[in-house]
Amino acid sequence: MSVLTFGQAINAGLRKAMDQDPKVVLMGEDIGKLGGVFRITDGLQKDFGAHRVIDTPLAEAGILGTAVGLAYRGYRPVVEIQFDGFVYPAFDQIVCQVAKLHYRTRGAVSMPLTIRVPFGGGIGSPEHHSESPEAYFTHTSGLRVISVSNPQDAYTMIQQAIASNDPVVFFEPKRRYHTKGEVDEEAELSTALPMGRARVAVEGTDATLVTYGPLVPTALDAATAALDDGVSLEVIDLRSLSPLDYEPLVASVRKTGRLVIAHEAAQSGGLGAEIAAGITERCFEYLEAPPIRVTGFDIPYPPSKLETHHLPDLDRILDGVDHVLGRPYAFRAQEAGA
Amino acid sequence: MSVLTFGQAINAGLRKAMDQDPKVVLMGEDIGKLGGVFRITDGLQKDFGAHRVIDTPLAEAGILGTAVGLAYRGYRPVVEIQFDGFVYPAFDQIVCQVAKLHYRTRGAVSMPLTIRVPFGGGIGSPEHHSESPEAYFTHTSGLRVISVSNPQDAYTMIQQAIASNDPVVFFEPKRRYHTKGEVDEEAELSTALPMGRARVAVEGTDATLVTYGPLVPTALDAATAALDDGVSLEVIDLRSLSPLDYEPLVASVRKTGRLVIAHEAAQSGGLGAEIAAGITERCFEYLEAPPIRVTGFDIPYPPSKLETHHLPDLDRILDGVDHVLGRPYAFRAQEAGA
Amino acid sequence: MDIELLSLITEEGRRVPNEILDPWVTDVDTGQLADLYQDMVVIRRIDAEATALQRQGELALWPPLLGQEAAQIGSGRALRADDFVFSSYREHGVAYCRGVGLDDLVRVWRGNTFSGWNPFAVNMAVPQVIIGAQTLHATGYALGIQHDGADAAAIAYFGDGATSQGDVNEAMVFAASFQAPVIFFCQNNHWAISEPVGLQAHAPLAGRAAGFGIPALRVDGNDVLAVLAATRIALDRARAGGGPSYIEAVTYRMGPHTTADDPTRYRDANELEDWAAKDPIDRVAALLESEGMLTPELQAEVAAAADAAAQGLRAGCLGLHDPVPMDVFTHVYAAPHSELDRQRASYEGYLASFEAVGSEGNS
Amino acid sequence: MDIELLSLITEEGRRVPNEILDPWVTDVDTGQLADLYQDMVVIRRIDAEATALQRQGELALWPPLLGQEAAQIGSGRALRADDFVFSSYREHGVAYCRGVGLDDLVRVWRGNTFSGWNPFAVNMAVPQVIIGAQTLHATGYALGIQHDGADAAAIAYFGDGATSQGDVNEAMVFAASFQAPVIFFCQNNHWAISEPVGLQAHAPLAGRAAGFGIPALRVDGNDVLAVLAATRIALDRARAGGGPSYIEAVTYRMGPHTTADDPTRYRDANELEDWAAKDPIDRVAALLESEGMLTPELQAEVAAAADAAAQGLRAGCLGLHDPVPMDVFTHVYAAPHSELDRQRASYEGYLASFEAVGSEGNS
Ligand SMILES: Cc1ncc(C[n+]2csc(CCOP(=O)(O)OP(=O)(O)O)c2C)c(N)n1
Ligand SMILES: Cc1ncc(C[n+]2csc(CCOP(=O)(O)OP(=O)(O)O)c2C)c(N)n1
Ligand SMILES: [Mg+2]
Ligand SMILES: [Mg+2]
Repeated sequence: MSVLTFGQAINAGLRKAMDQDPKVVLMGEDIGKLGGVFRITDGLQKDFGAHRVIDTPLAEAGILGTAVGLAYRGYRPVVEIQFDGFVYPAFDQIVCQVAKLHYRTRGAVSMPLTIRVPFGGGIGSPEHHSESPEAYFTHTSGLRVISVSNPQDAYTMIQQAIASNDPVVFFEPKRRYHTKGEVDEEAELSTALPMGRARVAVEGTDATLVTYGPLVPTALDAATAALDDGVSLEVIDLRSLSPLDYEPLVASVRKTGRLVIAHEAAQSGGLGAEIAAGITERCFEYLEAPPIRVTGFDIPYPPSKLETHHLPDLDRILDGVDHVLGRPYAFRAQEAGA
Repeated sequence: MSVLTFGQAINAGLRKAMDQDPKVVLMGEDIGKLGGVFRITDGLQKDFGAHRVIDTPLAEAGILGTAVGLAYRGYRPVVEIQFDGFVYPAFDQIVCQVAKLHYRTRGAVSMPLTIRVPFGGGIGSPEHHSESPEAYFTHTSGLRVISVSNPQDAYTMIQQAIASNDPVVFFEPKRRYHTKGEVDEEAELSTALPMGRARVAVEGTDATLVTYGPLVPTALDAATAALDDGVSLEVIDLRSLSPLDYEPLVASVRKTGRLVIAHEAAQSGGLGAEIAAGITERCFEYLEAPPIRVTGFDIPYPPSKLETHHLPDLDRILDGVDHVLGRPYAFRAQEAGA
Repeated sequence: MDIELLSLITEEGRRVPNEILDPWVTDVDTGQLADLYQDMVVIRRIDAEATALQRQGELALWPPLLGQEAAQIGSGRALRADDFVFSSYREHGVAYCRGVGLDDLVRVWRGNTFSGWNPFAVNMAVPQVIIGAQTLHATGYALGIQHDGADAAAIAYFGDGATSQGDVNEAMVFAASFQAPVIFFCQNNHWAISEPVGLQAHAPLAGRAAGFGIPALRVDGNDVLAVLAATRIALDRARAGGGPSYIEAVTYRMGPHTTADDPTRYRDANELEDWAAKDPIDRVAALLESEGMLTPELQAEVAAAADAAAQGLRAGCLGLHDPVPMDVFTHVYAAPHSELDRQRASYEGYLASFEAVGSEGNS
Repeated sequence: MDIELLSLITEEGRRVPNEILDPWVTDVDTGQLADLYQDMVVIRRIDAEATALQRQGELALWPPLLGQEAAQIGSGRALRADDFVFSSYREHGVAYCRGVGLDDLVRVWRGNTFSGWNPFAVNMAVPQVIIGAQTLHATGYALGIQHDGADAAAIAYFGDGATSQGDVNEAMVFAASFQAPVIFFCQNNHWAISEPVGLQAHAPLAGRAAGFGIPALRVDGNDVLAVLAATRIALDRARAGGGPSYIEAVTYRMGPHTTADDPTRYRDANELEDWAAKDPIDRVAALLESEGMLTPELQAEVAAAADAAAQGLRAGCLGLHDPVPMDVFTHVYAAPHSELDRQRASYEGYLASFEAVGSEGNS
């Protein structure tokens, strides 16, 4: 066990994947000497050479398109998109090529790309630096989509993503890069929870709170706060956004009868809609209340001084829990009373 | 009243908008002399000149990006994307610029663009020619999204879209371009149903069937078929995909207690998820069964010989109705029995 | 920017010297020229047969190459088996050179599949519909070749219209930056559907390359020998570590954009006539004739090959099996995907329910 | 491709003749040169003050222009009020020339808003963060100018890194195709964050333009007079219906990419020293000096202006009002939007509920 930051854990996972498979190459802007603007690839170019840690020209379609060509040649490119908001120039290559080539060629061509995207808000950045574009990708057939929430998963799942023969969009909650946690660097990858599976992070009985990536720590805090108020929340960390792992979700909602979904992305058409719809289909008779979504608003990401008014925080999540429990403002009354 | 095909109706609407406002300019590939690959802009360059009906170089980001600049200069560009599958190279300009500039500039800059996208399948086309990308846009704050289903709406709503000071992505169901219908070309635009409103196309009492664009005619057929079997379907044509017009939807589901949503796009993260979630939130106590989605599968659009196995058709929609009514295969038994 | 148009065979079929190209085709004797002639005749016949199949409803669509035979055969025949081709949708001639089967040529256009062949069997990717996207794939593949220390090359085919796309320009940036062994082969057939090349560019397309630091040649694309030579030059540069090259083959799309297109709506009959006089096959025939090689035997042989190809294509096309319904779910992912599996199972049940209910109803 | 680097003032501050540029600055006397000098000193001071404000936590981020004063002031001062600027995030000097207020310069970087100013008040779009996107906007705006029959021009500022983006290349295609009155002004400051310009291109960036059919000039970007002249040439061409132009201003980013960046991780101190010797302000000072113009009065005046600007900036920055919470919902759409209105109302209720409950609790 070592204690690593989130960022270090991804770095270590990348290093291990590169050690084990010479076909793994990293590509991106500023990932070489600089080690990326978040330093996630720190030291890797020095150790593996500029052939395997490739600083590319400043063009995202170019990065993804050449990664497709490298995959045709048998490589496993790991692409870094510098910030979430810069993935869109590459959208065409991702949606029309990366996602479809395996299907299009009836399995002859594999696209084992990993597309790393530091995402989400909360770091006081300028515009286009705090986006949560995951729903664009979860709606894209042919992709797998992951979002990690802690150093251990970051370490393990980046390796699983690279090992996957399917393309994986790998969302890293950038505001958690400095979070520390224990990481077992020795454990066999084969013994880890598979990449497509969700995890029950906290068990509980009164309501189910499901989220992923940056809001998982917030959800854990919410569970603690709720417990103080006598409410037992079950927290599920989705980990895989496509496919969704309904098994633990369904089990949980059948138990609690109540569901709160939280994400930073805009509500309309966000992942929360799919989960609410999917759970309603699967657990209709068990639901005591409609699933509630606590999400970013249907606005472009706001200026940083206003971002706390867009991002779901502890209070808004507890408010959602209140509502799904049919006792609006109970938590707040408690706070105020205290 | 004139009888026009769907395509002719859009052409007539474009012509009227251009007649009334000299700032309206059309841009796209092959829209000039050729009149577009679907002939929607037929004759317009001849009548309005190459300055107002602009054949552009072959680059979709270029088209959208220059349209943004024209909007800065006070123009109202109407962009044609040749086929749904070719909108992705322009995705960055649409998502990061078109959708955000009004917000970014605190209202100083308007983006009154109309982005026309012939969309959907069913015409036996090669790959990338049958996509249903609407959910990417309905999840994008700052855009309005429309899908028309009949010549009258096509005629009216293309004018409303052009008149809108917000950017509108205007989805035209290409397999319905040759459908004929009555169009009142004289009616005042101001008296028409506003662009953001849905319409109850058929009234009914047993279940609500909501859809948009290419599947509206199929839904109407389904209502007829269901009625033969004693089932009264209420069919709602959404017309506006963003925002969704919940008023008639909620009224309908409170009446019927049952909801079927149909679209061609992949199910996961499709518009059906948002509608199912939104209706469950609003009508939970009225629902007799979970909303059911009859949609394309989570696959890249398949080769044309297989497209009938991907596209929701009359049978699959009736199957959905069966399920939401809790009587699986009832329609089929009837057919078989007949 | 004035860029010379290089050629070796004039419109009239005269062999003319060219100091840049000549050294690269010294090995091409009249026998080999006859082979190139045959290739062009055969692929034109295949193209015509496919067009006919479309007219007869056997193909959903076909993008004819009529007029571009020299550009495609000249370049296609210059390639080695271990080179890798990334083409657009019109390069049937190149596919033919790669050894793609006749039925495989039309599989996609019949609507059966999106993939006519296994790319690795012939080292040619499946045709690209998204204009320009394949140029980046070729560049990436070339990067891989470079990393592997191999001496193969990648070649990207694209049209005059494609030169406007960001992807194509980014491909040149990446290729130049990494000195990747890739050839940008632009068939300037003068039209992008209804848009004349002058709408994309007022200057010769070959001129784009220099600014990116990529050497370019502009050749008569209806001159099979000139195209062969230019491609060999570029390949040699790639193999020697000299990085990318750009070739503009100036040719003409004599047919419609696809069988769904009606070019009379947007272009002059005169233009077509002018280009008919520059036909790529006629001029080689004339050259062979002048060298006494266009014997009745050769003509019979070529005609027989073309007939056989046409028959093979038709038989292959008609013999294609329709895909089965459950194919829609196959190969979306390389590994199981829980949501898709659920949808597959549900649809399987749905299809089965018809049979079940049907047999009930019949009983 | 060899492209001459044009200049009028040497690194040492000597005025040298140049037959291309000279005719365009005959009107610039030493008085005007002193004005340009003052502009550069002032903007450098503004830049330093903003950097300080960031260090003090008053700004979230700041992208310094240090070293690029001549490129920005020289071009910015060439523009007319009815020209329209589309810039990236680093063109504070250009914004200053456009008359943007000091508080407005930092509004965005304090995190208060995404828009420092009303674009139509100063005919300058809000800074663009998406690399290269603004070049297309400038081209479209220029198309609009052309349609209007006006004689204004649009100018797009972008960096060396941006030249790799598809958008920038597509902008050149569109501009050339329509002969739009737009200027592509590339500040080649040698770095794109940690990537040296050599990674984007092995050849001079100005060389890109010719292939698109766009005339280009490559000027010493640290020579304010040369930049002024080059921009005037391009503007004159635009106004006369001569279409687009491309200017590469060769300069150097002497500071970090932004205040969040640490350039010592990726670049040599030597390089910085070499460029310090080419400082754009020093050389004008030397020239003024040699002409006897750098009087104590002038120096005092310039220093006072710089001080005033710095104070104004600081006061303006600290005086900015924080946005109010409900601003997050404002101006997403020009007309009401039912779903957003619902969310706004709900959040309003949510915020109010704290007060309600809070006052309850307190009562
Ligand atoms: C991204 C994209 N935009 C538009 C189209 C529609 N389209 C198909 S072919 C074509 C013209 C291509 O012209 P060119 O590159 O010259 O190739 P050619 O057809 O002449 O071989 C267009 C616009 C497309 N396939 N992809
Ligand atoms: C599409 C996009 N990709 C990546 C980035 C991240 N990024 C911001 S500035 C920058 C470097 C830009 O370099 P250059 O164009 O030379 O301009 P400079 O910063 O030197 O003025 C990068 C990569 C971005 N803002 N937009
Ligand atoms: Mg062409
Ligand atoms: Mg730079």
